[in-house]
Amino acid sequence: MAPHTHILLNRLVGFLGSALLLSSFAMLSMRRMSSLVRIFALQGLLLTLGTLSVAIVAGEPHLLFSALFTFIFKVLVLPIILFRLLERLRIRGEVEVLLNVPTTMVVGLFVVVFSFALASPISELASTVSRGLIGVGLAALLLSFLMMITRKKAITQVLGFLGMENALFFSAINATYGMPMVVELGVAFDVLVGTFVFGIFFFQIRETFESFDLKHMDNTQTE
Amino acid sequence: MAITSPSPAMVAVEAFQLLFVLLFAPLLYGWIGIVRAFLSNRTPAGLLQPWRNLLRLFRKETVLPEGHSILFILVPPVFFSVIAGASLLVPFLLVSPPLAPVADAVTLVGLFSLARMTMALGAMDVGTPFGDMGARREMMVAFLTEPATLMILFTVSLWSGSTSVPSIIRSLTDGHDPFHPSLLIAALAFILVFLGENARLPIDNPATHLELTMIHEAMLLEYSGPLLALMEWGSMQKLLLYLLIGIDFFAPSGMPEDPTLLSVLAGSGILAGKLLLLGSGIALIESLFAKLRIFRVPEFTALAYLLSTLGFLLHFVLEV
Amino acid sequence: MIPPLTTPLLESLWILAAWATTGLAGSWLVLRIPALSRFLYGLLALESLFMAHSGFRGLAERSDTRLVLAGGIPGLPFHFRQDPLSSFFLLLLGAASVGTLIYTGGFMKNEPPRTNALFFLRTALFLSSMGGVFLADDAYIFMLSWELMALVSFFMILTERKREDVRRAGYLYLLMAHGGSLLILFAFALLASHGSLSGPHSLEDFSFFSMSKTLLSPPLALLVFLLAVLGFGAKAGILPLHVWLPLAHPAAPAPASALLSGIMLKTAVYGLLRILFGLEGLPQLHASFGIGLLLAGGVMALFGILYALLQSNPKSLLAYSSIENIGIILLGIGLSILYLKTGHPAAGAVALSGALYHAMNHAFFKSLLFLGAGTMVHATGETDLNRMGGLLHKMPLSGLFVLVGVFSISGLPPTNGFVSEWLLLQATLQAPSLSGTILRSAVLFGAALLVLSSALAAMGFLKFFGIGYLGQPRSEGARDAHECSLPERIGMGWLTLGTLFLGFFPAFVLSGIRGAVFSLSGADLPSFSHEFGWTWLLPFPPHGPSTSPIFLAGLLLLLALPVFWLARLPGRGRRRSAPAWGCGYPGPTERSQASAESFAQPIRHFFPVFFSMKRHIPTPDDPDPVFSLAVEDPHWPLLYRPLFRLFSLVAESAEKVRTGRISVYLVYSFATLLFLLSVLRWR
Amino acid sequence: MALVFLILSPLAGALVLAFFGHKKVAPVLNILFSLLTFALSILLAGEVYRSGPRLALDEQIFADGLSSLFLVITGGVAATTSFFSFRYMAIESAHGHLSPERYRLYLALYQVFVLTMIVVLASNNLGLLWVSLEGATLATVLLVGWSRTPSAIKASWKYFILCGVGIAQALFGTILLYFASEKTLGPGGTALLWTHLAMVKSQLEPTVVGLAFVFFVVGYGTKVGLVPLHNWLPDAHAEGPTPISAVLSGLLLNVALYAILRVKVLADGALHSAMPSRLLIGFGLVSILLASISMWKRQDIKRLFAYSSIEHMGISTLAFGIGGPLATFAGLLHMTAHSLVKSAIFFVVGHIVQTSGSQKILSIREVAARTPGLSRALLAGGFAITGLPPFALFASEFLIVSEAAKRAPYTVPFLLLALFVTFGIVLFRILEMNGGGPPLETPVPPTPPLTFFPVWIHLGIALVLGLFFPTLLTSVYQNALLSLGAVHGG
Repeated sequence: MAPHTHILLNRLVGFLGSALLLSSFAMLSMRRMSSLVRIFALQGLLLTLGTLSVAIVAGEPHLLFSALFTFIFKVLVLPIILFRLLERLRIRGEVEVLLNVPTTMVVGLFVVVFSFALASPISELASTVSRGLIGVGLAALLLSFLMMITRKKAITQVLGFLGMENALFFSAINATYGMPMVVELGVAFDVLVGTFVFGIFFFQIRETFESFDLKHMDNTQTE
Repeated sequence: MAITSPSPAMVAVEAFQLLFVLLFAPLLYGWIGIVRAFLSNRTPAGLLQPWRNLLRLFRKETVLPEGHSILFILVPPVFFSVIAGASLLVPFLLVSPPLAPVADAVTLVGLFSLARMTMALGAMDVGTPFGDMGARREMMVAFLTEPATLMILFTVSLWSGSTSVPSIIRSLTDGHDPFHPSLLIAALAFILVFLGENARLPIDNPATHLELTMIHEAMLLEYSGPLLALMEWGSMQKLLLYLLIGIDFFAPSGMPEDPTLLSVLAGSGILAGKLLLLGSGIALIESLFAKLRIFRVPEFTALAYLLSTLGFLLHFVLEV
Repeated sequence: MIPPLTTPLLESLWILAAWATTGLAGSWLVLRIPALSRFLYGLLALESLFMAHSGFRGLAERSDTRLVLAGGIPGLPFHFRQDPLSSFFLLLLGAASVGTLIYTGGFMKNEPPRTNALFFLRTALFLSSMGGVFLADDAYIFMLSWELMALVSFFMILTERKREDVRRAGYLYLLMAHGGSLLILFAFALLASHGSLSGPHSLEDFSFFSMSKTLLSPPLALLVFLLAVLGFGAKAGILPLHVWLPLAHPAAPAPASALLSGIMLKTAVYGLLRILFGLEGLPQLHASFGIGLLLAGGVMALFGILYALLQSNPKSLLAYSSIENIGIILLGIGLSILYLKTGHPAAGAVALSGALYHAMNHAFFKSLLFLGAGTMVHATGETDLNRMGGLLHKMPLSGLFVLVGVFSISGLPPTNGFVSEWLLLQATLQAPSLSGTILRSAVLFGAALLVLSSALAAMGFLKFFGIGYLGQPRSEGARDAHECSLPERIGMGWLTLGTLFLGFFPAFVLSGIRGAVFSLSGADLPSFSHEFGWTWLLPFPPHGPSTSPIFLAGLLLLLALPVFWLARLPGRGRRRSAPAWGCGYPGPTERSQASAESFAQPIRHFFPVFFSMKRHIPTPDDPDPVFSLAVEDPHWPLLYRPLFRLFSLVAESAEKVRTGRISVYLVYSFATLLFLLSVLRWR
Repeated sequence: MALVFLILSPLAGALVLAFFGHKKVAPVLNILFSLLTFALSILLAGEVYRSGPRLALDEQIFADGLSSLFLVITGGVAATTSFFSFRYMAIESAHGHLSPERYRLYLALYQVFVLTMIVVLASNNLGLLWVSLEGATLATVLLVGWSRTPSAIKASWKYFILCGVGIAQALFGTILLYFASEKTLGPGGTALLWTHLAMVKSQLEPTVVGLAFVFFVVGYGTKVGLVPLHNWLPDAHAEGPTPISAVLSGLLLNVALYAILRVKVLADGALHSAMPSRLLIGFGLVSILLASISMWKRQDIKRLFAYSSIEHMGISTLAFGIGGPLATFAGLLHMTAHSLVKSAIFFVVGHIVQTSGSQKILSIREVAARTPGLSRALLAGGFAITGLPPFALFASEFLIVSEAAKRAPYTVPFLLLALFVTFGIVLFRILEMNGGGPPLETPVPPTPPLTFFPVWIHLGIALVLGLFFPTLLTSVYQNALLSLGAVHGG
């Protein structure tokens, strides 16, 4: 492969990384439920593209499978399931937050700075094309974490959780060209089962509390 | 130091010592009575009056209170013999009587507590309010006078490092500077203890039968006849023994070291003089002070206890 | 096939096993054939006798043997050792428990078989675990036996577990005991971790042998000392850790109290001696430790006896008196440390022997008195002295036994209590040989407290005997009292004989103690060498005077015989009975007798600082005038309740962590992660 | 070969029960499969004992001293729990709380849960380990929410989210570790294999491994229940059916701590610093203290013992943090004993809750009079769990305190304080439940024989381990210490 293509692709990977980070921020600030799911799908797409480019740059054939798998799973299956859930459970309207959006954004900014600072010594060690993206992965991970903290509804927490999974996947791809196949499959399987369990949960929660507000899920009585 | 096989001379000395205490104790009582009567311008009943009382009691029949137990009858003889036993141990005729190895001051104090405990048990046997009250008050006095006595003993035994009365006497007469502040304070404490332990005046009135104030007499209230005589006689001996111990500790000079007849006789003379003097002193104190309220008694005995401890402490601070 | 019992250690170990097996098999038997119980208790007593023999043999031979048995944790098998100190305490355990065991056979016979069987099992295991404590030679088996002992005794206290107060008492006891064990464990851990002189840390460091080679820095030595004192003190009832004692004893059945107070408290004394003298070692102790222990013991003695005087439950009275006696023992130990560390081995040895002697005495007379209290409670069905009275008429023999105990515990000559007190007083008298006013004053203060508390003890036990056994019955129960059963009398008789023996033949006892003292302190006791030496106490100061209880007893007897005759002679033996003088009232009733509280009244007035009192004096126009007085141990309002409030406060604030909100929990995780990462990155 | 069969057995069990779980024989099948798993784990341990670590399936799974030890514990406790579960669930269905369909799901999930734990313990691949540990969460989430009451659903949701998020951190740690190891071992299959990693651990990049270790500890630590990551634990224990509480507490926590142990070996090798140890000591200490204090306010008996689990996990963590052969051995022994004793306690508690109809301590009264057998077992369990001799927890705590005094003396006062507080609270509660109630109105039906069989088996083993530690077991633990790089007895 010619060096300039390499550099180009390298840039692409970098661009995708920033896009992912941006999408994480978007999820953190988004208020509408359906937009959240859309952004999640977008994130999946970014992830697929990122995987593809890394696969091409590094010439790792198994990453192609990963890319395909990511596409099917995170761009198609999961968003569809989520949309249907939203529909079936008649969830709509605004996402309720515990912490107001501007504050969350400021905290998120700090988190990003922190992650970059933390990852800087590691990035120098990376031999992959996508060095420096570990920080992005970490930042995305922590941003999703932050989202789970600040959101009130069960379903947004799930989205945060899945966002976390995305961030992890992104890190894995960029730091190491993906994990061994067994592991990736296993992780994917877990995510699948997890989603399934979420689904069960939603119905149980709906049945029991007739709402998805997390405040029902809190156990404030002293016992 | 131990008891070797008894020789006739030793037995004689001990027998004489016992006899001396037995006979002289009522006389001393009489003497105190005479001095008191003299001080209060009354006609004395005579030196032998206590003896006459005792003999009269011995002749009387014994009236036992209903509901008594065997303990009630056993107490007077036991009390009496404990005191008499103590009189064998206190050196007064000789610095080192034959039973000197047992003449340990701690043992002596122990014997006196034993006597007191016995008497109190006898008093409580029938369960009359007076007996109980007397026993209780007796213990109330004793719980401070007994430790005070021990502390006094300790103070005087600091020179010899031993509680053996002969060694104490020797260490005190042995060319030491006889005047020590600690000894003075101990002597003062001893006087207080003496008054408390022997039911003398500011604490208890030996002559009264006023029910609410009495201590010693309350304990004897149910006794009569020979049993009462034994109790009274024992108490008289106890008073004498306390004086003798006081002499041993604070004025031992003149006590003979070697058991020759002459020195013993001379020693007895000096001793008798000291006793008469002390008896007058007691009478004087008793004439000067009024009886304390019963609730003030612990304060009095506490003073004795504190003084004795102070004497002990002074020895360390000033004299070593 | 039993291997030959070549050493006392082997004999002791066999008896431990025998106790345990007898307990297991016996409880099964008792459950099926309840009538067997008194024989089985007899069997236990026989085994105790063998234990006493083993202890005696160990002292006589001055044997010091070790044995390692398989078991324990890997790398640390069970180490056992019987040296003179262990032998002494084994002798105490064996000899004193014989009486209690025989007694128990009679005491428990009317209980339901289940209770009886369980009590049998617990008693046997209790003995076995106490023996294990005395024989342990490594920290693990020691702690094992120690905690087992606590556990078994907890169940013994819980015999009447249906009663709320019993459960509370048991709980408090086990809590204190366990807290103490943890402190002891800490002390052991410190000793073991500084034990290896060379080479890496290994489990072998937990053997006492290796621990005795420790070199501690002075602060660590102090720490170990404090931990040991507090740890064992929790068991011994040292202030302020004594609060369980007066609750546990009234709750437990009398034989359990007797074992608990008579013997188990001594395991704490043993443990303290073992750690201080055996493991930490004399060179690492400091004279000031001795002062601390001396003063602590003195204050404890005074406090214990003051509160004993206040009690009207005979068992609470005895429990507080145990605090006093342990205080006296600690005082002796402190005194000995003080002397030994300032170069006065003889005085130190005498103080130590006084402490050990008192431990032995206390095992006998306190067991005896607790058993006596048990018969009082059994015979009358009452637990208040104010509802007893006149028991001597109904229970002459056991009353006599109790009287001996009363004289002994009051330290009156010629009993054993006097002997130990004599030894301790003689040791305090060596104060002038110390240099420095502080040391001397400390000893002086100790002596003052010692004599004061022993004088108060006489008062307390006069109350105990006078109100309980003398006077007239104060309740129906006391009127219908009956003499206790034969085994109970035999058991108490054994203890009485033991008490008298300890009083009359001190030289014999001291010859045994001599070995223990020597093995602990390296100092020897002075002794008589002449032929009548056995009748005497040791001479102290060396070549100085002494005393002889048996001689005194003989003398008193010699005098008393003619006096008895004198008492009967002149009145021609004429006797008659008349009503007692009742201050002019026609018939004195039992209600006019002194109450148990009246004894305490002057004491309360005299030592107000020790008591926190709530008194209600009715006003003149009170429709229901009742005088009431509640005295509380000041350690509750001043220490324990604030401590508990503090704990509750901490627990409350810990609850704030638990918001129940997932978001907050996620914040915790998030913050933890960020915190750790930043620490790692920018350390 | 036992290794592969060991994994196949619960897998087969899960499949069979997924299909036939509603049949009457299903509970018996559950027991049989559990016993089979147990037998295989013993067989495996024997193989490992005789001929060293075993590898299988392309090195993906393996068993050495450490994992075979935990496999045996897991197999054993899972087997006894299946006995207990048999009785417990029978009573539940007799009360009409359980339809056959739900029973089927329960049994299948039980086997899946066992399977995931066994895979965690037997996997050589750290990625696979993560996958199966996450699988264990998923398998138990539904079991925790079993009763479908609001509080149960809340608890399982909390469990799911907190553990999910936590374990995601561990995945990040795995990625970082892979990132570090790839440089030495090269990309591809071997870079996450523990056996390979352990060989090159000193060549791993320390900065990355350090970061990874923090993520691992926070991630798996959530699952262990280390404070302040523990908040899912009490709810999950309290709300799940008691057999599940027993295995959660007795096994899952162990398994998660096992994962941390594996990683710590690598971190120690790579970092050459005390950081990993300090981290564990810190977590351990905080957990011990907070858990012990929190026990005081607990009104729910299962919650009470859940906090006790946090405390004990803290103690074990502390022990591993202190390090060295003795403390590590003590930590392992503590985990073993805790598994046995805590699950036994949950067995007892399960029956108590069933007989008294409530989990609230205030409503559980007169246990001693109503059900003496339960009372005895509870008391024995309470003493065992609070570290009274002669139970094995005493031995391990003895060793931990001693080692702490040597290596980290500042921890000892806190440790002792916490032990004291825990003891006080547990004993207080047990005594409270034993009495204090109104007299009995209705007699409780006598407990059927063999009810206490699992309880006494567990307590009995814990007792023996405290008194006579068999030589055979000594070498088993020795092997485990070898795997951890801590040689015993040195």
